[in-house]
Amino acid sequence: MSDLGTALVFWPATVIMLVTGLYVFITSSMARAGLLLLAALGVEGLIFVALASEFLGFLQLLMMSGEMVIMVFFMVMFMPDPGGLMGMDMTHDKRRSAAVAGAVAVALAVVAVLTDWPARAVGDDAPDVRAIGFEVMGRSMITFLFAAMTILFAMVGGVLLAKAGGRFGIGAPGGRGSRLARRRLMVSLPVVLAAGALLFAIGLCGALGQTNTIMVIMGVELMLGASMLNVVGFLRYSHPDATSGAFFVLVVMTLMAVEATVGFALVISAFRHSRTAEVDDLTELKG
Amino acid sequence: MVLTPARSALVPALVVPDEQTWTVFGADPAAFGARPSFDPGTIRRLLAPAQVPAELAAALRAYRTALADDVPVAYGDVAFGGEVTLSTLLEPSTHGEHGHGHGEHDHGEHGHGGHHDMMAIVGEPSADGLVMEPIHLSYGPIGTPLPGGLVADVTLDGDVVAESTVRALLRVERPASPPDLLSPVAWTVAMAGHGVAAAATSPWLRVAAVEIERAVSHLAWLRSLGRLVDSQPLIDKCTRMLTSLQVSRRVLLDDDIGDAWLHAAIGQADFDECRERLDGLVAWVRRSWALRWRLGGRSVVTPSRARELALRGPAARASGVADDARVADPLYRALDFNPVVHSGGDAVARARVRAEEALASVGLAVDALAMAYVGGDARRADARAPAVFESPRGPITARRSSGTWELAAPGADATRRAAADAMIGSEWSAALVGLASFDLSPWRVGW
Amino acid sequence: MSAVGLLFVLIALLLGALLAAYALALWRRELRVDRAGEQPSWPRYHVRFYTFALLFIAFDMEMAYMYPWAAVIRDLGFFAYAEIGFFLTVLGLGIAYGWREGALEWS
Amino acid sequence: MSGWTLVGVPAVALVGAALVAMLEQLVAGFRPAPSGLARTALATLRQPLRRPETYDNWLFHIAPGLLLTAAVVALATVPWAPGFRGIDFQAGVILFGGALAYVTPAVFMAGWGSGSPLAVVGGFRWLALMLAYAMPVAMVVTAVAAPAGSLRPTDIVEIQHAVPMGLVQPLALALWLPAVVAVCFLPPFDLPQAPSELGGGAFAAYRGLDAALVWLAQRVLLVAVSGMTAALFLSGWHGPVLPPALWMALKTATVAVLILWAGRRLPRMEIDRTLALAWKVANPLAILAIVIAGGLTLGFYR
Repeated sequence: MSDLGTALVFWPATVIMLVTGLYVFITSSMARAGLLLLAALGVEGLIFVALASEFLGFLQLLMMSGEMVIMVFFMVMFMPDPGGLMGMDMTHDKRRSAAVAGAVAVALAVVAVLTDWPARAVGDDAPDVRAIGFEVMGRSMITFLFAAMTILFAMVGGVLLAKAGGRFGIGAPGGRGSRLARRRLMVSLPVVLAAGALLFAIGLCGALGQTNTIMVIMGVELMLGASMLNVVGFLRYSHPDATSGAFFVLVVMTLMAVEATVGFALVISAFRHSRTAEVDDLTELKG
Repeated sequence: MVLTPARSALVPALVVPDEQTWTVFGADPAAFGARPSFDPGTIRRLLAPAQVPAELAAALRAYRTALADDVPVAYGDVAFGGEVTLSTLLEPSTHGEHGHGHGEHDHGEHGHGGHHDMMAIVGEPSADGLVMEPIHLSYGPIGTPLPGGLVADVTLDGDVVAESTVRALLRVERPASPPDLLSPVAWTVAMAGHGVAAAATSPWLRVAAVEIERAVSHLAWLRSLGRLVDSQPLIDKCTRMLTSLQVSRRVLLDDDIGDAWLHAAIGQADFDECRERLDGLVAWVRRSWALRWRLGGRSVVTPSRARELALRGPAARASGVADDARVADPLYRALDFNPVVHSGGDAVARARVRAEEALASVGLAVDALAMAYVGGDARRADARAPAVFESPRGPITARRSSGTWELAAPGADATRRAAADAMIGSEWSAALVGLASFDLSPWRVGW
Repeated sequence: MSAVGLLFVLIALLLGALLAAYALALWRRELRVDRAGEQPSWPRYHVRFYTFALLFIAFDMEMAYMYPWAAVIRDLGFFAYAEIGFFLTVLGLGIAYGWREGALEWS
Repeated sequence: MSGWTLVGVPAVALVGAALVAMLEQLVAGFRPAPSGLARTALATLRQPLRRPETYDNWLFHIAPGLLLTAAVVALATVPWAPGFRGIDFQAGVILFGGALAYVTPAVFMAGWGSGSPLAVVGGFRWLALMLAYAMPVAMVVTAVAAPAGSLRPTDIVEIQHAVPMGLVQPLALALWLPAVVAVCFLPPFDLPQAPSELGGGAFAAYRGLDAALVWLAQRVLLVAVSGMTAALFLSGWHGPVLPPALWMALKTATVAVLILWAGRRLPRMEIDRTLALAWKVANPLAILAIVIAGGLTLGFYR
């Protein structure tokens, strides 16, 4: 795709992605929150396409729809007042989480400014689906087979937890930021990384500041989405032949799915046990 | 949804109170160019009797607001014991109307607001240990494939029925008229057969009339079941059968033809032809794997449970209980009558019992007409005893003492309870199939 | 080229801003509706098929690997076939486990 | 993607939807009436833009647009003829699946947004149906793509120049057809509306232009899935004598008629049994179909 085409899609899409990602944690309606998260991650798929990673983009569109729609109904199940009619405050530690997210955003910006990113590699588009296929079936075979096992464990664990009882655990990987682009409106690596950093900060703020477990999971999904966006940016602008990077995106998607499966199963299990899905209430239960 | 033009098609209509009542009463909505539709967005016509039963007035007024403004109204030349005329009913009311368009009549007080505390969890404990909030809704009283006037107040836990109450709204105000408009002939005959005003017509003709009504009723029910599960072949087959049965049936109901033998001669040939075609329909119902898949194993009532509930009529016969008032009737004994019994106890069994009974009924009618023709004699033994008749929905009794009628449909309440009971724990589609499979009558009896 | 590009981007952003403004206007106006005392039916819905959903999220991810596989099996031959055989066996085990544990039943 | 796409795809969508509407009448046993259809279309357009107030207007009024967008994008990935193929990406079949995946949130938004009990039930029931059809659709696509060694729809059509894939992989076709009917929420899978059970369900509250959009989207979806079925299984535009585009149109129409006819014959499915059937039968069979496809690829397509 031409630079112009990329810019045409990238700018509006990024704005929509960030706005919808932010609104996930602002709206009081759980159905809206879930669907906004789908919008954010689906639009991210469009950005992937604009950044020449067609396969990853379409896959993102496909996977996120299924996953986020399920997210919606788990939210409707486990959130009090899923319609948002009462306008309840669903946050805790508001200041601290905003501060942490702000600090992360600033830190990433500093890193971005100080880092000297590699110049754009000569070459064309990001790896196509066949290149990824060779990577998956060849060099990264072991990882691929582990991914299979991970999915199996997620299925088994999900069924097991949803039927019996369990506890909690949340992890979050990192993202990257950057400095200003030379040509303002043309998309470049720093711009993509900046968008990723913002998305990451939004996700972090949500994960830290929300009271309900499922909202926390949504925050984590956004952070994982940000990491994927960064990788796709690198694929487009600095390492077009890095099929292992594309493969990494697949692994992150798997991670998102696995995290969602196990997370939801934990929520079901905890809810059955204590009739709440609020993080604070569940923490009290531990002691 | 919007663009459904069809020059020769039947117009989708809101049929008040319902298609089955119209058909059993002798006027099939198809003859008025209408077929019932249950999605307010698709309805292009309103087919209603000249007089609307008062109990339906509010529901009809509410439903009217969900329809497009320009839906024309067609009046049928029948009256179902109502007192509200349609024209006054449909005039725009000034109070208490909300112009939103959802199809069912969920009443505001059922919403989940009001009693909603921050972390309060309202609802019944569920089998899987997850306690959620229920949805309350009312299915009916009009605009559903069930008989109009029937309301199922349901509490849904997710899409599974947690609680259900089945109510009948309708009543016929004048005790002289048949108290159940879903089997008017049976009630009339039951009242006449008590001997107070013994009709001049031959008892064989009355048997034929009741049997044809049974066939029409069962087929109309089968068609409404077809509407519920959206089985077009079943709807089409039943409609074709009903059209020809209705034409033949006129002969029996027509008062102008006084001579029994003339009735018999005209009717017999027609019904004989109907029987042959009905044979094909019954074979189809037996054969259809799609119908078996949809109805099989739904709302099972075991024989012991049927006895415990004191079920009567076709619902009992589908559970292996050979309960049929006709067995004791000398007229039917003369016709070598054997009740149709199935042991499955599920919705399939109930559908089969009714389909096969419809076939048997047409056969009985043909035989009864033959008896009338040769003048076979049969007289009721004791005119004092309450006349027990097997109506299409089970036994009915009529006794006149000191100027007032004592009318009853033993087993009607048991069927209603069984139907409500059968819905519990089923997914919504399955619950509705279960509810429909009992063929409840919304016309209240016994005053 | 850059002038035209700039124009396009500006138009796109303008349209995006308009759309966002429209959406936000709808949003603010319609968020909490309380018409004549009626309430929407938005309970904590008891979804009966959540075990299917859990299996689905995990199982769905398989597609991320199946698509690239489909594109290269002609070139990689039996090796890729064996790999996917292992992969599908593992996933089949997942379904079989769910089946055995009664996750494939409407609760 | 080109200017041709921007004009051609909407044209195919509109003409296809009109044809589907007439096929519907034909299947229902009535004489198709194009003039009546045109009259009703005009009447709908002339209707005032009546937007009924619902509880979540935002979700409620975005849903028809999202539905139509998903349908049109899915349609754009269908290869119609060598020179006319909408969007021809190397991962086109994934875009097809990805576009169809957005039918799911759209229908749910309609049901949740209107907020009446039966509409909400319809929305959730639809999510359950998605869990049933999504895996067979996605897996069967790989089974068809493997012999072609490509996810580009045109490549998959080209590989069928000798034998249609439907003959080579009948199992895949048998799994695919009911799944795509479910995607279009057409009978016997019209579970989110289910007029007789939910009184119109998720779409009961739509009127005027919104309702027309939903109607149009559902027909465009049918055209898209029929076209993709023709392309993936019935060798697309390949065929003797007639021009390629005509072959494709004929095959698409045949599939559409088959779907409409089956929908008229079969009673509506129940969601609990459909879901169990999908996971206990369809998904294991889809795995089997992929294994078979791999074997066929190694044996005959290298």
